[in-house]
Amino acid sequence: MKKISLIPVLLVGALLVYAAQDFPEWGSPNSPASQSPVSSHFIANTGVDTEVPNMVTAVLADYRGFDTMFETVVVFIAGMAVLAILKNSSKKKAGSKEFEVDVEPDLIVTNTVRLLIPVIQIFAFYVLAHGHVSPGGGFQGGVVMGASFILIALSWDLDTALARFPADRCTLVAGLGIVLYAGIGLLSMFLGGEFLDYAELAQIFPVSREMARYHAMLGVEIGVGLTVTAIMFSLYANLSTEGRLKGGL
Amino acid sequence: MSAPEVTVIEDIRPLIAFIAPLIGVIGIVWAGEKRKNLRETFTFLVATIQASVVLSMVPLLLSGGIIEFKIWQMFTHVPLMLRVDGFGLLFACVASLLWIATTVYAIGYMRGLHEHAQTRFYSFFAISLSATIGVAFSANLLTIYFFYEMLSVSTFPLVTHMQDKEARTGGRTYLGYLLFTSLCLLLPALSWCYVWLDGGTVTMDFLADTGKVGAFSQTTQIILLILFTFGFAKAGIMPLHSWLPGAMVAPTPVSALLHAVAVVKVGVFCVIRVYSDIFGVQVLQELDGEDWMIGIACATILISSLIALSQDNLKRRLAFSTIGQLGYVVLGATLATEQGIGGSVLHIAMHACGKITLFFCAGAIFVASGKKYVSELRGLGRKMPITMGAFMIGSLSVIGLPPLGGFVSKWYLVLGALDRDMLWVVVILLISSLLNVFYLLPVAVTAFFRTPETDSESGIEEAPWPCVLPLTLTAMGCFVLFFLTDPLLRLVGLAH
Amino acid sequence: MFEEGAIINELFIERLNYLIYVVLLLIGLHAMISKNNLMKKLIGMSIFQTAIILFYVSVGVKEGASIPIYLPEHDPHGSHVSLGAGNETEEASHGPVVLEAGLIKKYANPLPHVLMLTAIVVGVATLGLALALCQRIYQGYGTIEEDEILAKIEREEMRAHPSVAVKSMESSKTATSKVKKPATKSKESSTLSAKRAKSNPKTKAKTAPSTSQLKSSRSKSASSQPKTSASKSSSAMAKPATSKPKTKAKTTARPKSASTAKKTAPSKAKPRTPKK
Amino acid sequence: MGLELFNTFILLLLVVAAIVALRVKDLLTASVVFGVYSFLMCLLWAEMGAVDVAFTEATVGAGISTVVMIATIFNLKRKSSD
Amino acid sequence: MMENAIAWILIFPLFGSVACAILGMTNRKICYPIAVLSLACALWAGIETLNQLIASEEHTVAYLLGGWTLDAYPRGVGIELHADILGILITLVVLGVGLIVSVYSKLPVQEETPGKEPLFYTLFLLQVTGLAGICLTGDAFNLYVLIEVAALTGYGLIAMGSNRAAAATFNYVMLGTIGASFYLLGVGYLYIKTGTLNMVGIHDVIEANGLADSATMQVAFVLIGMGILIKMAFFPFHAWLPNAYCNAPTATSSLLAPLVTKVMIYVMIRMVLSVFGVEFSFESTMWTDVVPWLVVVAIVCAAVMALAQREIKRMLSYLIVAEVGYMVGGVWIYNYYGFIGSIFHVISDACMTLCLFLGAGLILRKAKTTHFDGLRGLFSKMPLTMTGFFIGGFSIIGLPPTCGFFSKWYLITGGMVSERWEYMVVLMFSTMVMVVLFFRLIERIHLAVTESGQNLGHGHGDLGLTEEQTRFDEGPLSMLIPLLVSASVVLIVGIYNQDIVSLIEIFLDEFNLPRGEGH
Repeated sequence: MKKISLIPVLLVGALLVYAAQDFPEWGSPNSPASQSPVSSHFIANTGVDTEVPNMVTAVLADYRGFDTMFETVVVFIAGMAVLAILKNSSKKKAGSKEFEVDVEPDLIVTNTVRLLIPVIQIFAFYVLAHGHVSPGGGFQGGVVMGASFILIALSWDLDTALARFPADRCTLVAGLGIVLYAGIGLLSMFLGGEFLDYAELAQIFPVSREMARYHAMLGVEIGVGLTVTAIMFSLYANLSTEGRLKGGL
Repeated sequence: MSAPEVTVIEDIRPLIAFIAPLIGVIGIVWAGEKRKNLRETFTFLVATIQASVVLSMVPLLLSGGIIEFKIWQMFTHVPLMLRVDGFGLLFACVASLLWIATTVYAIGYMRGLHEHAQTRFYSFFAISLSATIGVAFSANLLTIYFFYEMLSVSTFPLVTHMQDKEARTGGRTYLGYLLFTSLCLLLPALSWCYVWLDGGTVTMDFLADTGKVGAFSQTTQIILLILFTFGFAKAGIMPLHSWLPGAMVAPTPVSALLHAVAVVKVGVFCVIRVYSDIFGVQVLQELDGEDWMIGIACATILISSLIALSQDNLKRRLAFSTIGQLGYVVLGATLATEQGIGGSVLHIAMHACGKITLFFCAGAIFVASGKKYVSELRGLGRKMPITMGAFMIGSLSVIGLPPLGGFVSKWYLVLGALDRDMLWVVVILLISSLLNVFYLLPVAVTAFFRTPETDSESGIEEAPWPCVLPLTLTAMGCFVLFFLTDPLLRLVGLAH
Repeated sequence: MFEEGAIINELFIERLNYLIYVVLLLIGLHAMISKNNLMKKLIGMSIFQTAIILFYVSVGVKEGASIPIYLPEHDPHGSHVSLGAGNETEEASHGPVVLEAGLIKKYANPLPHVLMLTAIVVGVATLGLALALCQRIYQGYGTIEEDEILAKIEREEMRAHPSVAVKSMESSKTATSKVKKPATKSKESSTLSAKRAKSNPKTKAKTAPSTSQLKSSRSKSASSQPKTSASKSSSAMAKPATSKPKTKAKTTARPKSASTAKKTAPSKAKPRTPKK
Repeated sequence: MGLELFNTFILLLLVVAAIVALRVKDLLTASVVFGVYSFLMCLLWAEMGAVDVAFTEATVGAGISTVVMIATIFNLKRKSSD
Repeated sequence: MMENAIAWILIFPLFGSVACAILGMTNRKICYPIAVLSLACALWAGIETLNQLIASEEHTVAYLLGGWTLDAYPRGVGIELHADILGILITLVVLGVGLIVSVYSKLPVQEETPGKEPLFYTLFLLQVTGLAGICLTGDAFNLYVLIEVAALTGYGLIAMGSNRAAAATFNYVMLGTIGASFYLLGVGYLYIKTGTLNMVGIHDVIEANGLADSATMQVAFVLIGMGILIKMAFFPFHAWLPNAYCNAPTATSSLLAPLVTKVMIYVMIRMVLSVFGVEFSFESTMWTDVVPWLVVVAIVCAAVMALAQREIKRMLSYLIVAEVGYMVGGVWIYNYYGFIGSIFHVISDACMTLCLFLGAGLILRKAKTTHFDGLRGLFSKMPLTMTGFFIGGFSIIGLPPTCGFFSKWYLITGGMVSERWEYMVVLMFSTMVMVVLFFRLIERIHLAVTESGQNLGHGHGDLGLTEEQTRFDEGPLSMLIPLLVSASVVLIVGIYNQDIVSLIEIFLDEFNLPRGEGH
């Protein structure tokens, strides 16, 4: 089996290497990818179109906002699917693990984490909100936020974390995130533009069309953040307990 | 056969003739097993309606018109279209008239034997009849293919009516042969025509100028000829004939109508259609491959007759006789002369009338005495004179003695052979007629002139009247057709 | 050290990313195809995906370009003071301007980065889902080794549809629906034990502890003992019956195997049935 | 050249990490090594100027997926046949 | 509002799914109406779009999301929903199938996956969203994201079933990820050469810079092709499909089986025609000579394997693999009729596969098994179901007037035009195999023949069935009606094929495909 499987793998490899000869100059500014009107438009006009210094954020949330919406949907799907797969699938009671960890939450750990959590969460907000001018954005912020809850679960236990962020609320928040994202797009559609055409929001907010895009992006990123936070945590919560949401690591 | 300059009339009557049975099915199913009489009334009613509609078109055709009705634009360039020309109408008349007879007969037969699932039987019977009419009236190759397949599928439940092992085997062979040929031989031939005929502007219409195929290379033409001839396997040409004896497991009315009249005749009908309206007489005569076709037809005739000799089961014997007679029809078509084609067209009608009589008799005998084998029939003639008399007439007609219908068609076949000055064909025709005598007459003879060795079956008398009446009528039909020859020929458009 | 030899330079500096991404991709792909452990397959999958991401990012690299975030002098808001919206004076002083062609070279191409953000997300989503699948499979079959799972599935299959037995039953003329039931059971159990007999010893050794983990870990030893013995016995008895599957000759050997099956079936049905 | 050396170094480390992650028999180790792999990847991308991608990989690849993997392995067998 | 109809196609099910997820937590009953309603609205929007499309003179609707209009911005800056007739036709198929299945799914979901209705319908709607999006998007990378949306939902939906479903799904995840990643890689290769992701843009650049002979483009073509073939379960890569589909819950398999492979066929046609272009795909590569032979192998193997199956759903799964071979072949024999055949077969095959799987679901529900043993004499028990089922079967065989006949007709004609005899022969072969398959079923179901090929009855209506077996006992209406609707759709698509084909011809006329000397 191993030997046979090597053949197609090597074929693919040969194919790719063969193609690599034909690639443009490494990192040259004149490669088609770098020279294409699309990429140069992003670099040259992002500021004018959206007033967002971080091109990546602008392209992510505005130029290619449709991608990002479905990216969020993918995360949402992952959460839902994991629920669907694991929900009341295991009949056996908790605590039949190969290696059992039923130690009391350690004092030092818990206190450190107690100090750490607020910092992490504030940092998450910072990453989310500051994504316009610095690396980061909704997704990264969301993951950090989710990680903070996972940290709670790790240092105390899952029930403590779930007390702060119940499983149902995960689904709710995740859904709301998507609703927020798609809702902004829908709103701009009701205002006469295409779907996700944030500039139209300038009609109801006292800002220029560019700043409308700027702020709509923030809203969109918040939506992404909500979904990601919720799903990341519920992923952990379900996976660590085979969907029983009890016991766990 | 249908000359282009005739007057064409738009009329819905062909559609009615086609649709009527389908509507009848609803009534039949609705009546169901509970209201037997109502159900059979429906069947009879539909049959009569169909026949009357078909007959009502005869005068128009005799006055040299053609009826068209376009059902649906189904393909690019090729509509699903019905057209009534003389040839089709003749076939339609035969089928629909004999359906009435069969209905009456079936009532007697099915009730006499207390068959099961009679509702299913009558429904699919009606469907297959509507498909038959569809074939008779279809105006182009695709339409004909359409109804051809409809017939194949709708007769399957009739063949497997008994639902026992034998019936299943019969059904398997039946569908195996028919679907294989139609899907694997016919379809490519059709799509070939669809693509290449008329340089792509596809008119596979029968009315359009014939002989388009002449544009192809000889090999292509021969391939097409083979594909078409064997594609319509319902015609029972020799290598692909064995579905027919297999299908004899069906109840006798089915064998009678479908496998002596409708199905097999649909096969030869299609063959004649293709030969005369797609290939065209001239092309066919120039085609050197078609001598082989004539040979195959002759071989079919002789071999099947020989096999029929050896059969003791009456229905199987009749089945092989049918194959032989189909051979006549195909032979006439392959001869590709006016006379020959005329002869085969006539033979469809004549043989239908004669052969259905024989089948009716076989069924009647089975109903009355439960006998299936020729050797058992001794002295039956005294018990059921009418049946056996009708059997005698039918066999004489099939053999082809004047003043019976069978004679006329064979006569025209001989004329056609002489036009192509193929004496050997004539010889073969005569030999086969002789063989017919050998395998048909003994049946009646044993029935009448042999005394039963035991007097055990004293209780046997004539079958119930619904069985006897139709076969008497069809037997008379054999006489009538002999005198109707001229109008029939006029109908087909070969009057001289 | 790379001055001499343009080819070396070419291959090992400029193309190195492309080579390495191919290598990583192949490692991942090979793991996905050939690894037996599902978790290993998943790790391979992640490596596979990150390799592709590496490729995209390498495409986006531009010599001597900075990260795709405007430097303060090109920042639409100049300094970050006026995040509040359209203050005319601010805008007028240094409003956003379209970068001229020369400056475009100064920034890396943002598009691949954006695409890869999405790709990473898709990757983690797939990973999470697949992990859930692993757990589900483990619950069902007590193992995440592919070959063992397949063996167990085949066994289930034999339980579900002992069609071979039914066929041979009907072909024997004395077929009535009453006799059918024991016959099928015998067939299933015999094929079962045949499977066990055929399955290589390694698998058998593995499955015993792994299935036992489904139940509470205390009764592990207790449960694994009788099962193996039962299976051994049944396999021994069923050998003649299952020597030639799918042949009618077997019908003769039925009664014996049937009786044995009835005896062995209850004893080993309990520990064997997978947890739903 | 310095950057390129760094680049080369990390690339080679990546291959090593990948192979190790797939070779070790202990799944827990494997997933931890996979976290290392992700982090190297994140370094590499940061060096290539893809800061956002690097950030994401750091949070997701090195962070969440490792944690989730471990959480899963906690419910499965630790040993792997290959 | 109507100028945004094309966007509504995706928005309705998207919001519907989120609504299912959120509202379903409080009230489980509400998910079913939400799903049906949102899909109905989406279907209506789709029909509206089709009308706009036919009304417009160039027969395309380019919808620039985010307002990055073509006049003000270079193409490919924003993401574009690019609907031409092909796309919208397949979209309508997706939505229609989704609607029918959603109606059908009420009881199966309640019974097979109790307590998971909200999750099911969430994933269900997102699946439809993803598939419809695949048909509508005009952006190569967005296509990848949508493929993943469809794939992930598919994994979830399948794995909701039994443990075996989970095991099968894992296989599916592996192959699906490989396929999607190959596609992604191919798009990367396209991007490295063309610098854009917009399909039209890519095509323009290929045309302008004459990239046909560049190695990168060739490899990109191979990678994308390979990825798509894996996703569509083309023969050597079909391993994931049968297990996944016949272990999945009824409603899931009824949704996925008709759609997923067909949509990937659509992607292949889209790539070949719109992205790479006819010249690149067919003339500058040797694939035109190679692929038909692969197709021959694929169809033969799939048909033979289908013949070996003793279980309806599994048999149907292998039939799907064979049908995939049909469609791929229809594309790669490279002529006008072949393309008509493939595109029309995508539509008709979706209809008939739906019909068959709905029927199989009903059988499973009544007979408690889809194994051939359990089918004896089911006809007398559930005649309507069986009629619907066999209409689908006749369509697969290709008997007129079912839609299957017409698609097969065009495929055969295509093979005839480009004189691909091997393809025609193999079509005939698989046709006969399907005749065997379905009439074998008819014998079981109608003539009550047992596995060993004999029936215990003694003719004359005695089928050796117990009274309980022959009692008329149809499935629930909420499942029966969708089946009958789909069966009638099979017939209607067949009868009205002329209109659909003329639409397809409008689409194909802009590519100059060979039509054979006759034309």
